[in-house]
Amino acid sequence: MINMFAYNIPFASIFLMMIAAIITPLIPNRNRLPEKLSCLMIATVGILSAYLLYSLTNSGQSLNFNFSMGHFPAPWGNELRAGPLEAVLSLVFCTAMLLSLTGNLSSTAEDIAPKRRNIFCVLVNLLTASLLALTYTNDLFTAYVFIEINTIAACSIVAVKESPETVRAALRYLIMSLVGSGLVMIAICLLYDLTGHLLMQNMHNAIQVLVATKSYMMPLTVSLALITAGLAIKSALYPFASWLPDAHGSSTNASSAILSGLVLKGHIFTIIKIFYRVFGLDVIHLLRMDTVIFILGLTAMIMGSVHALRQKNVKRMIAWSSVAQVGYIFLGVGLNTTAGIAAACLHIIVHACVKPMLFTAAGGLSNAAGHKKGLHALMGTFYVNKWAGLGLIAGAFSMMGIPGFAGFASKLSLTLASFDHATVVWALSALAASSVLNALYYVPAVIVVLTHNKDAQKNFTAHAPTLSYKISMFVFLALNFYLGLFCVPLLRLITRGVNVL
Amino acid sequence: MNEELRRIWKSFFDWVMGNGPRPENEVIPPEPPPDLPFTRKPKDKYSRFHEATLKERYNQWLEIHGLHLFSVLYAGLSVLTCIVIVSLLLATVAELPPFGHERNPANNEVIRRYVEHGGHETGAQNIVAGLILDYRAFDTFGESAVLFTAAVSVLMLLGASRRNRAESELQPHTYEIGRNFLQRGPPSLGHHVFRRDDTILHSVANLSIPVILMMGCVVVINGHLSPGGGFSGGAILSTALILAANAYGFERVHEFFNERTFIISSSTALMIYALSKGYSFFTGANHIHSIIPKGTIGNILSGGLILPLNLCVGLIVAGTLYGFYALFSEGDM
Amino acid sequence: MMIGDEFLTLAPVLFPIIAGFALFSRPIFEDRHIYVGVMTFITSIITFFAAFMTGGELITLWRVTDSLSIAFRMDYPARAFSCLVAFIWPLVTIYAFEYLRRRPPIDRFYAFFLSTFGILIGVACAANLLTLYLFYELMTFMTLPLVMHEQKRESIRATISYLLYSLTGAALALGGFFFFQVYGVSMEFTPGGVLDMARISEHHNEGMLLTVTFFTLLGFGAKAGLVPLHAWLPTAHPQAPTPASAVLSGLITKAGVIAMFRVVYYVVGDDFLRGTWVQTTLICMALLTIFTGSMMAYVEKHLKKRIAWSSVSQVSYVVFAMMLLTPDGIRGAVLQIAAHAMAKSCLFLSAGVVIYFTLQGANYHYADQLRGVGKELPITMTCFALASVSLIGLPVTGGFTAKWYMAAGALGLGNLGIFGIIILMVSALLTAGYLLPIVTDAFFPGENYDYSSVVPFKLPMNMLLPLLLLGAGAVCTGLFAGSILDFVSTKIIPVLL
Amino acid sequence: MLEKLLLNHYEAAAVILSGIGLTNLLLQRNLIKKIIGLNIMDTAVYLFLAAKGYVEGRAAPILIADGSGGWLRSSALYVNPVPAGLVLTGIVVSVSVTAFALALTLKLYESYGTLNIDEALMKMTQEQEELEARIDDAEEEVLSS
Repeated sequence: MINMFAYNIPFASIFLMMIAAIITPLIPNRNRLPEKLSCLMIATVGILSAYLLYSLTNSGQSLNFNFSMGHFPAPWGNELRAGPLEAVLSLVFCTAMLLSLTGNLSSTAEDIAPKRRNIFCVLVNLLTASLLALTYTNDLFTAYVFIEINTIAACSIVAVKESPETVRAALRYLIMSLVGSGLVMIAICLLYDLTGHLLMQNMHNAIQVLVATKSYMMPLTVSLALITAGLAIKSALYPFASWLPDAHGSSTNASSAILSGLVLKGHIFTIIKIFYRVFGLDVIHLLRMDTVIFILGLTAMIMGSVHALRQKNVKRMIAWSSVAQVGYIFLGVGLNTTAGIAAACLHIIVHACVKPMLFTAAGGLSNAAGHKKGLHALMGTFYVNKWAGLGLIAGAFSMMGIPGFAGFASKLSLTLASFDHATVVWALSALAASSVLNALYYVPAVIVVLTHNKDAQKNFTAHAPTLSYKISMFVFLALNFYLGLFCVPLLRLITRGVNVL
Repeated sequence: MNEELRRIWKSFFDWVMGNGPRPENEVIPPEPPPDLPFTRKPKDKYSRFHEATLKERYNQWLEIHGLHLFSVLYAGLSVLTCIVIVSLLLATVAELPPFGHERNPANNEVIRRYVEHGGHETGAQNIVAGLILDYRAFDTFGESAVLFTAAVSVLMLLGASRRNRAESELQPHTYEIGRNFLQRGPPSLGHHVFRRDDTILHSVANLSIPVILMMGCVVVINGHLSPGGGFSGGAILSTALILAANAYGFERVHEFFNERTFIISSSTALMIYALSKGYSFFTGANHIHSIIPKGTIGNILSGGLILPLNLCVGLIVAGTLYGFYALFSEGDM
Repeated sequence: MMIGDEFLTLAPVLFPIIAGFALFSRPIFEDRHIYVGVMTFITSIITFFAAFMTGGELITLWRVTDSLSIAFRMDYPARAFSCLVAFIWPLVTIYAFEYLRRRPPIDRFYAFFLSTFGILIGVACAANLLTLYLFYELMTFMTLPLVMHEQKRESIRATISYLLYSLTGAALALGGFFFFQVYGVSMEFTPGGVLDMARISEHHNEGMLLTVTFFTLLGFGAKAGLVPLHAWLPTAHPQAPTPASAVLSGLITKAGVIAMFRVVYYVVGDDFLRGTWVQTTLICMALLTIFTGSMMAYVEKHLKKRIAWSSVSQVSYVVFAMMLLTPDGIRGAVLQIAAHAMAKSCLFLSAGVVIYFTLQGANYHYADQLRGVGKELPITMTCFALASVSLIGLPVTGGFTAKWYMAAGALGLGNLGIFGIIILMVSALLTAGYLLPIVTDAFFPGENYDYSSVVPFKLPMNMLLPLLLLGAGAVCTGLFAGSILDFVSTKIIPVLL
Repeated sequence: MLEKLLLNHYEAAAVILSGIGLTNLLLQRNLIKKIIGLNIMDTAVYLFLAAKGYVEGRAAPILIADGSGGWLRSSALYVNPVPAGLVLTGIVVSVSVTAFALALTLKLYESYGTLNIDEALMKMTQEQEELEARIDDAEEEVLSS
């Protein structure tokens, strides 16, 4: 049995982040106190999650537990649920969030007016809290509420950098997200009407009964389709991803890193939970949603990269590449097997570590080039900010799937998972095509960064990267290689986590 | 025959590629200098005489008709999407459990416990209040947090920035796009003009504000006994503040309720909410007996934490709604 | 022994990579040439040591999962190829010192050039498909900066097309890798193949696996310039600075062949392929490439492009010989690899001298401008002639012996073999047709040539030496073909067939 | 089907209402109207939930005194309280996002002087092109020097 301290960690982590968010407006906005508080809290929660993970894996056979919020047991009160997968994800989310914040401290200071900085911290804390809640929650309606917090906070941290471009991007993001939330809400209402429950486990049981008796199949299908569509809009699955490049490409670097690396993942993990815990893989297969997701994933992998190829702005390019990477994750989900979902989760983790690194690196490079974001303006910036250059190169290699880098690990597990599936040839060809396309836009970027150019270098603002930047970049690089070289224990852990999900 | 075909094809090909007859005095541009890698190719400054190629013609056509075509297409597609979704949903609704039937799946053991034991388990006469503030309090906590998030975001967008546009501390590189408009200054927003001599408004406000405040307090305090509660009561309270602002001017309201007070009051209220609910979540999950008494159903001092929570929520909602109004109409609090 | 096998196997791979990237950090030596030269020679010596002294054990650098690891093994094919690389690379490096003196940025060039050396050895002695794939990809990325050294728009365009083709090939190979991972008993290269035949026949997957093998070979064939994926080669090789083109054509195309060789003999197994449509199709494609390459070289006027097209044709000889799946075929393939590597490097370096020498004045980029160059650059053009003779396959040279064995191997193949021999003959004629006129024009410019304008040019020693050695090497592969054949017959063939 | 629709007429109305809202959201180019569409959609959800909570012949879920100091607790007396809670949450969420969306719209209006999202986009592209032209000029200077 797990010890009492670890037992309270899921609740404590959400709560700590919430309290941090609430208290931040009250503390004085100077000496970077709000930022320090946020970083401290996120680090604390990260350590707590690590401890939770440690005690879960060492607790014998009971890998997961439920935590009832209040004095009333499951179907009456709210509930949290923690297992190895949730613990790993919250650890990764906290780490990536912390590194995105610390790595971009200087660009945050340049982009965001001092008066807004404590509000930025409030929003970051709220985002973290909502991500943690989405990870741990066992209740569909709680998930909806925290999805809303997530949406508003995410749109705000796009708009926190004051420029008309970001306002427009945030507005577009908000409207798309709200359509998504509307669909999710309708679907939850339908499901509640059909099952009479809001708790995932009870819903699952009720749905099994419904499917066994073949009653209410049509509403069930529609509600599944609606909830998937709603969350797919929020997680930028390809045909619904038009908002993403604007939002991620125009906001400040820390926001882009957080949004691309983490916010999308929260919604994707919610989809995984709904598929796995609410409906069950058999029902998903019966209702044909796996095929739809699979095809959309394939399309996203190709089209995201094709769009990325046409970008001239480095941040927009990386943002479109996120669309492609989300496609990989959905491919894993669409395989509809435990191995596929484990591979998808591994890719969530990999992408959550690599994409913030890429955004941080791109931010560093464009800072070095005098705040220009065009690809051609970055020529030779490697020699000004070598840490950022290294980050870009490692990130690019990882996205291309070169062995030894993080991306290869998840690509390998995705492929091996797809061998159990009838459509292995499609999956393999899409993976191959997408890798080639990835390389076609990342390699030129790397080459440009490495190209000497005397004329352009005159305009560079040659300030060395700050210590916090170097440290975060170092940790990012270390994480990248760790995931690339030691992914097996992690994958095993994730598979165990998925099995008890 | 074959020759003829080839000739036609040749002329068609030339037409498409723009290789038409050239004038005598054509100037062939010199070779451009070698470019740096990956730079954008500068636009061709030497215009070469030729017929417009197919691609150029397509682009021209698109420039003239594109937007219109796009909007028509977009509108058609959206209407189609909506029709599909609505018909799908209608079909779904027809299949749903019948309206108002007591044996619907939703009327299950969960509801039975809420109704049958809700009274003594939460101490609240109003089952909905007991449900949202005790059984499913985590959702409601999240809900208050949504409100808080929105308030903070709106404050960020409209509060500090509009006041301080002139002394913007941002560096010029922050926005490459849209700078022109910012430099030109925003178009006039038609700010609300306050008239001090509106006797009717003054008298009505004098008369009704105490009543509204009283009403709001009653709704908040009786939240666990009767319909209402923090959210609705808070909304009523905020109307009193809005009326006061309209009647006496925002300055008068700002004397006792400004941005600082707003932030402090909502943060504190939310903090009290969080801590008290945190206490009950913690004790509940760890099977520790809570020391908070439930009271007798129907009394004003009953329902455990529901009354203080309603007060907190009322404070947050009242402040936030007034804040929205003030920010939108004046750009200030 | 004082130095362990681990060190000797890993050092030639890792040492040049580290040494190369050290060039990026800070000036270690003020004179980059000395640093690069010393490092290259050290690597060469280590490589020779590794080739002759190690026992050929499996050296695992990193274990990724239970079945996947980064591992190296100095087996006999790896030794042979490493020795070839270690012989040619320092020569080209010396040549580059002079050639690149006025073509900056040399730091970047040498950094990647040195790293490519290590990676090429890595490709040769990779012990499993993952390592091979990793080094194959790295080779693509490391050679990109070499191709786009001049940073002109054309070279960038050539680089991008090189990247596109190589990556498409690598992606195909990666697909194959996944299949072999699932259907193989282990991933380690084993003579005779690693496929789990029981499992394949149980699932009736022979057809699919043959298709997969075909696409994998096609993918690796992209580097070797095999027909559907060959188009990058004649654009990319001429764009690179001459030393880079020399190794690209001479050695890096061979890396693609090595990869194909590993797949055919060590992963899939020759028994699985013998007599199948895969073998037939690949032979046909190789023949098609041989013919197309020669033909295109014949009509091409640009000198470096002509040599590059010739590479397309000549490397496919190796593919053809290898796909015969007979001992004679392997003998021919090995000989052709050695002979062509020497001859092609020599050709490119000579062409580079012509371009270098006439850089100030007229642009001698085209084959028909070379009239009388032999009078000004006698030694260079002699080396050019020697290399040409080897490529054409006149007796005594390495090319002749190689083609002899190829023909002998092809005879066993029936009608297709006869057809192959005919193509080989035609191609040899075409080769003579596009190389010999250059030589004759250079030495015998005709009657109306103005002999008074001839100013014999004294070639710097560090350009002359590589030329002479490589020209001699091209001939010597023929003269000492016997010892090479002995090595192949005793060490490689018994293991494989 | 029609009979069933008539039986579930509240839900049907809610669905049609949400369709109207969605159409407004997608079709309107004016941001304020878009946000109104969004609110109509939300309202439709509340109507739907309210209809789902209703049970024929039962009272609101406020405990009724039984006259002898106790409370009537039979579950057959009261309607389902859960949808009421959900609607409450929905309203709060809707208020929040509406306020936030309006604030963003106001900012957009300040920047571009229009509430039409297409016009804003057009102005933005115009500026983008100007910017790119500036970059091109700068590049040409670099090249020509």
